[in-house]
Amino acid sequence: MVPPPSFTAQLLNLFAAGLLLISFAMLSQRRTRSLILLFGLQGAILVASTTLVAYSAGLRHLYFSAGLTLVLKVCLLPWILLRLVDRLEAQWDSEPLINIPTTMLIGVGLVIFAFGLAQPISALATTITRNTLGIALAIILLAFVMMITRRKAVTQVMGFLAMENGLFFAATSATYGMPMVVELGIALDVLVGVFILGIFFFQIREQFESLDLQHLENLKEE
Amino acid sequence: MEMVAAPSLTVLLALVAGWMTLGLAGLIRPHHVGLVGRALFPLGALIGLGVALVGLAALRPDRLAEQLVLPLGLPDLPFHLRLDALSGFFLLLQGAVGAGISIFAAGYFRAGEGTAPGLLCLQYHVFLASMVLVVVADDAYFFMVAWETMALSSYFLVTTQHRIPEIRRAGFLYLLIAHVGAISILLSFGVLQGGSWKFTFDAMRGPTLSPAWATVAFLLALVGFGAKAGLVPLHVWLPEAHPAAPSPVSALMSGLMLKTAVYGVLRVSFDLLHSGLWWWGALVLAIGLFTGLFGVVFAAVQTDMKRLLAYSSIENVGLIFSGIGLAILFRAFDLRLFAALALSAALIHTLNHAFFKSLLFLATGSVLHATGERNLGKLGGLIRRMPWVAVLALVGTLAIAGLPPLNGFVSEWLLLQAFLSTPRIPQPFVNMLIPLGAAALALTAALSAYVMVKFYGVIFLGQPREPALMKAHDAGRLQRLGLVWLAAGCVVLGAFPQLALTATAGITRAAVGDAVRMGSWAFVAPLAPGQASYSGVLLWVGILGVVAVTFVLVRRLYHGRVRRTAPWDCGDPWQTPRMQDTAEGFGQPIRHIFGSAFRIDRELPSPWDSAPRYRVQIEDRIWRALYLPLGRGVQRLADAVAVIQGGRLAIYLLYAFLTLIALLVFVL
Amino acid sequence: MELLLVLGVPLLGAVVLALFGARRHAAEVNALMSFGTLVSAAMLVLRVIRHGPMLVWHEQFFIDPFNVFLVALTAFVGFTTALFSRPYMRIEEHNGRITPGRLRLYHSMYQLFMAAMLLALLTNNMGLLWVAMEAATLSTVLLVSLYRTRASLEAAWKYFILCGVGIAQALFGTILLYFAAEGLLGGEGMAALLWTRLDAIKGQLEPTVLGLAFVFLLVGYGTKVGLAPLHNWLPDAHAEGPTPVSAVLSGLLLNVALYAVVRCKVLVEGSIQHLPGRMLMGFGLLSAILAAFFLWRQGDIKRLFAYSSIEHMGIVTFAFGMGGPVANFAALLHMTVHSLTKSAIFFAAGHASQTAGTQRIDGIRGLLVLSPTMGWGLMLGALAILGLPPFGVFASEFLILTTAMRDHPWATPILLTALGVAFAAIFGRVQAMVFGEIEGRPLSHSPALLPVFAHLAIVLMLGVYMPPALAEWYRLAARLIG
Amino acid sequence: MTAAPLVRQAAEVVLAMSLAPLFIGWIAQCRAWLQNRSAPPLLQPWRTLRKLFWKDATLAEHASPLFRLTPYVLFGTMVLAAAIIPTVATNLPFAWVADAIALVGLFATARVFISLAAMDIGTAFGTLGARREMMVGFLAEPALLMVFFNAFLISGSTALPSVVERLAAPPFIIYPSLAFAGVAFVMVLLAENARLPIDNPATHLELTMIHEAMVLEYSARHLALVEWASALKLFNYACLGFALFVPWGLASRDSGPGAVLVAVVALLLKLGAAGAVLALVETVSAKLRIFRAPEFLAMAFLLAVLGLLVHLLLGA
Repeated sequence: MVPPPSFTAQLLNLFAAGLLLISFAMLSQRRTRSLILLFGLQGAILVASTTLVAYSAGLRHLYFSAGLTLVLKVCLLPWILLRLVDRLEAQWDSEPLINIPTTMLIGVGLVIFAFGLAQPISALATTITRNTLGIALAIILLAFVMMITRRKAVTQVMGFLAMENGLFFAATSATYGMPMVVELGIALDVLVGVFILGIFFFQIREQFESLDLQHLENLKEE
Repeated sequence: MEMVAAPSLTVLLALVAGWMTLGLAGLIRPHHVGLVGRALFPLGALIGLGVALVGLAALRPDRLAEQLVLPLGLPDLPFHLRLDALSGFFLLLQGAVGAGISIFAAGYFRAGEGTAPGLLCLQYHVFLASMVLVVVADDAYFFMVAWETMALSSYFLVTTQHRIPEIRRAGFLYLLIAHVGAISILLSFGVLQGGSWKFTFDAMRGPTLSPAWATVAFLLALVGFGAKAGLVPLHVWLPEAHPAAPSPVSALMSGLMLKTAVYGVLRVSFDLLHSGLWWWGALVLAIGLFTGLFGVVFAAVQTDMKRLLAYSSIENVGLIFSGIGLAILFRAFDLRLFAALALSAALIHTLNHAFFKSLLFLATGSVLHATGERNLGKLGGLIRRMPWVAVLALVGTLAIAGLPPLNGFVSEWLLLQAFLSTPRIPQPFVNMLIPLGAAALALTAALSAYVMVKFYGVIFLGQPREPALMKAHDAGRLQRLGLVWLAAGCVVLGAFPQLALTATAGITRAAVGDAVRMGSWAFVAPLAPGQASYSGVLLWVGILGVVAVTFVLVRRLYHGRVRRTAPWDCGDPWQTPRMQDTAEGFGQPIRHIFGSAFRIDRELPSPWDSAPRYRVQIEDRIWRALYLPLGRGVQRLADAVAVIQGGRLAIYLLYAFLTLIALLVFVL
Repeated sequence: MELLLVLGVPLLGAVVLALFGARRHAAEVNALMSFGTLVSAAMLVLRVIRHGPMLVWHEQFFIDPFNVFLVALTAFVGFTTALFSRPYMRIEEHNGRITPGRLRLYHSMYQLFMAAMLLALLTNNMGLLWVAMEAATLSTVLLVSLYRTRASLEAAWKYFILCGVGIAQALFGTILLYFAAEGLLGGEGMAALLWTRLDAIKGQLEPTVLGLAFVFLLVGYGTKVGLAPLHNWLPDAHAEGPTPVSAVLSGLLLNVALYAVVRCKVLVEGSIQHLPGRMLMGFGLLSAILAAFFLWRQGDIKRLFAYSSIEHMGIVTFAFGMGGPVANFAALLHMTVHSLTKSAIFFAAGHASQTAGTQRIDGIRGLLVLSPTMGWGLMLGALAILGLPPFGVFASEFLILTTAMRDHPWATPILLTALGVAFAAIFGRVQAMVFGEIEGRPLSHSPALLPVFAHLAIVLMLGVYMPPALAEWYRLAARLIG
Repeated sequence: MTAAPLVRQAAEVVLAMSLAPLFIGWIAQCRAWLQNRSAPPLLQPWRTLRKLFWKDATLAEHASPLFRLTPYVLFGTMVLAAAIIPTVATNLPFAWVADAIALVGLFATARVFISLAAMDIGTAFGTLGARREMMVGFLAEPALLMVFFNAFLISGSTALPSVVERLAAPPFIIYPSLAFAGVAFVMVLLAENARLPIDNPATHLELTMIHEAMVLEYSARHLALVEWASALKLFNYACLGFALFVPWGLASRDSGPGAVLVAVVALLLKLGAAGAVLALVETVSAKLRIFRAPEFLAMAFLLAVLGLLVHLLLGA
């Protein structure tokens, strides 16, 4: 009745690959709107993989977290962000600090690094989802790079959220999810964080007439 | 508990507590000069005498060291106190000299600009108390606490007139160097405790460290205490801080505080490190001699009387340390008697210097009060307006110039005797070099006479260089009392050096296992009667006798008629006070001979200008060669570091990212 | 029970103040709530002293000497800071820098922040620890941006992003930890996240995973400790936020973050001996030396002391890295005296900059003449933080330096340089501010200098006399850290 | 102790006090002869002193007591020095009061006092003289000490009697180090006693003078004492030289009156020779510029140190 674990594992790996692909796409994407959409998509895949893991391992609380993710990351956050972007007319991100191809190259390097790092660990994982840890790590690092290279506040936040996704993926796939309390706490924090960010966007807007991070470089050792 | 076992320590603590209460009492009515001056400071002086007595009691030969533990301090490290001959000697010094200074201070401080007298009184007595505690502390922590409290209280005393930028700068420099020195001392203790994790001095006496570690400990201690003592090149704070402070405080710092550094070095190198390498001694000797020469040469070219005295303090500290160096050297070759001789010389010079340097600083204080002038170029002829101060200062001047039959000479004599014993050292290079050391010592002594003639002559002799000086008034009664006390000390120690010598016997016996021979009641013969002997008291008798006899004879055989006229001066009719040598003029030969030591910038008047002015400014090369580059280096580093905080968030994230990657690679 | 109070009172306070925070007596309520927290914390401490460590609520909370003393410290400083913030905020309001509405936000967030930190300290669950840390970050972000000036917004933004990213790393580290442990403790329930459980089996955990986990945890929580080069948010946040916030950030948040790091170190050292210690020592030295050089060219009084916090956190981290009973003891002591002294300094500095009407150091002069108490407060505080005896900071530095001299002589030159440069930098500036001619005008409300001297008095006492109970307590904690 | 030693002591002091002016006179005579001038009588210095003592003293109106005290102090120190230095016999009770180092100290005391007195009036010449005197002093004193050190190292003692006895004791040994020391000593002697080439005792009203510039303001009995003191100083230096370099002929501890007589004769001979040599040196050498003086004395200093090193090197 239960599909052969190998198949589940393959599916999971597929999702994982999808996530990685999306983070590369986000890394190369300039339009803020499509970034948000990509983020939503990432969330969706996350939900899928989580449910898959939950189903295959028969863990109830993972369904919860899958649902949570669905609500939070697929619907709520993208919706909020899109509205923000519309309100703040910040569709376009200006040219990133490092041009796209170079970023890609760095990204590839990081993926290799992450895999290499995860190899010994995933070897001793007990779950069927052993190899995904490396991918999660790779997603986190890529998100990091994205935050570094982007110039607009919104896109930086996108990077932050992508990183959060990576973490979530790591939690679900590698360890069958954290305990419920923790999940809730994390979700709450993310939500509040995003709200605060929203407030910030408006405040920054009213102070600096733009969300460009170049305005936020005045505090330094002169 | 131990309270019973340590009577004199208990008394000492009571006295210290007395000082503290006096200080706090000052806070009751901070601005009431009468209370502070007429009541508190004299009481403080009395307590000082008590401290001196405790020290004296501890110096009795049959006396064993007392120990006491207070229920204070760190959990595993309560405050330990210990009173042995060495601490006793320094207690005697601090008490006796401190008493004189306190009496003087009673008549000195007055309300006005700067810190309120009451607060001053607090800081002053905390300063005294902390110095006393430094010499009885018997564990590293308590020592450091007392040591830094001393630095801190003296810092506040120095910056009494904190509205003057120079004084702020002086205070800052002083506390900075003091603190760095303190850290170095602390590290030295860290080595000394030898992994036993017990910071009591008892525990440190126990283990014999490996030569390498011992050397580290010794050098750290030397740096730390040298910074406080003003050894070149750590001396730069001294000529700034001493003039900045009120005169009694300068006296305390120069006469007492510098000596705590001497105490520290002795404690570490003769008590905690019970054996030493010979080159330590050579090093200390070299530094000491260089410091001495450096100090006296710079003193000779000063134009500010307190700066002059400050530099002369550097000189004397140098002499003391050369004595210590010799002692270490001799000990390393197990020449006990000579080690004892050198050590006694150093200790006695410490005592003497405390007396005459405080005396002179206080005298400058009186002059400062009477005239409001510190610049030698604006003084002169005060011997007629303020005879008391002049006469007492003369005693100090002759003493510090190292002239018999006063006390300054005795210690220099002992030091030279010690130098003369160096051929016994079985180390060819050392005893080849020692003669040069002796030469440097002799030169220093001779130069200090030069300096002191300049000091005394320009301030008290000649004609007043400013009309205002004619209104100068002599010191008040309390001030005189203090000066007389200190001057008497100089005379007595000069006449009966064997008193001081006996006082050091116990110390040297404990430190190097031998003591100098005592000679008779009138004679000092440290090595052997036939070999070298000196009698201060008979010299006094001789000189006074001959002078008296000559005087009487001249009067009897001839007559005592005197006619007062204008000075002759080779018949040169018009003479103005401006024709006499200025301080700069008096320093000129030194500038000429030791020119390479200074950084001189001079303004020579052109032949044409109507009002020709001559200005010369002497600077310390070491300041420019060492400290300014250091400051610049730090500045440059700071500028470089500041780039890190560039203000761009992406870069900050990059740092975090790279750190992460680096650590991951590190654990990989 | 006490536990409930300790966590509940500040939460209640947050709610109450969120509702009525704009009223006239909000500040008093704030102080009152903090006092309640302090009392309940004291009760908790007594309980622990009487009955020893305790595990409650399905092991979700764990109180041992290590965190209970931090709880007491946090509650105390929280209370005094509340006392200080009363007149301070009044003056700010009087100067028109903030509105009553903002005051409400301020008060409730203050309480929330307290609650978050106490939770972080008390919880036994690494996941909850993470949640609490994040909550603390979020609440302070709003506090930092309270003035809504460009500078404060920028500072808050940087603070948020940097700490957010950092905390994300910490989460990944936590996940790895869980991942390593669940094999042994089972995924069900939260056994694999409970520190006590992990501590019990730390010997058997897989070294490679723990290594990775520790790296992420260190980078994550280290960002909040302000370890160089992850410190960049710290000076901005301290300088631009309201002074009470700077005080609690420096005095408490850094401690709590460091507490988290140390907890993780204890776990990781179970299977990897030297690596964590070395990392901590490295970070510590780097922070200390870099901060010292930053101090050298500071023009802003609050930035100055912010960097000094980085320096001291570096020293403490170094001490924890060295390990061993003496070093740990010293580190704990240093945490205590640093947070007391530093918050006291921030109190004095805050009023000083209000008096002078600027935070620029060269704009502040002659405090001693203008207001002796304030001047002496700042001067003594600075001397204390610079490690001059008889203040307690010296006691801990004494132990740390001597230990370093014996065990890691190579580190002492760096420490010596750091301390020397820091001394020159800070003392020169403080002296210039305290001494000299008067600049500035008296304040509209009487400043609260009682907290300053209360803190300094305690620090002074710790320097010359440590109550045996306290000492015993430190020893226990030090032994726990190992 | 009995009275005998004290008597001997007193006799020796009186001898020194009486011989000192004669020695000055003798040098003046020799110089005159060497310069083909008619010589002043030998007793001339004594006559000058007598005359000065009878005159009325003239003081500058603002001269301080220090100024009046100084001549007595000078005279006192020099007499004391004469009492310490073994001129005729070595067994003097007072010789143990102060050793050679203390002797140098005594000379320094005298120098300091006269310089202070010179500054007291506050005239241009006085201060200038004082400054130069002190300069010469601080250069000469170390050199003198170094000279002594040579002798000390040989005799292992700083007490002059012991030194003399050790040096005079047979068998006769040549100490190469003493050769250096001797030259150095002569140079110091010239400098310290205001002789050519450092100072010119015969001149006045010259910006180059040192000693005379200081005593300008003195007159009558004060001047007499000062002059007598300086004569004694020269005499003392001469005797020191004899004691260190030609110690033979002195009466030792256990020797009868015969030996004393011999010693006196020997002393006279030595003085005669020394005076002649001094006169010769002064005649052949020209006065140095004041700032050549440091070089001159540094030379002396180095010679003495060289002597020390030679001694340590050769062990003799």
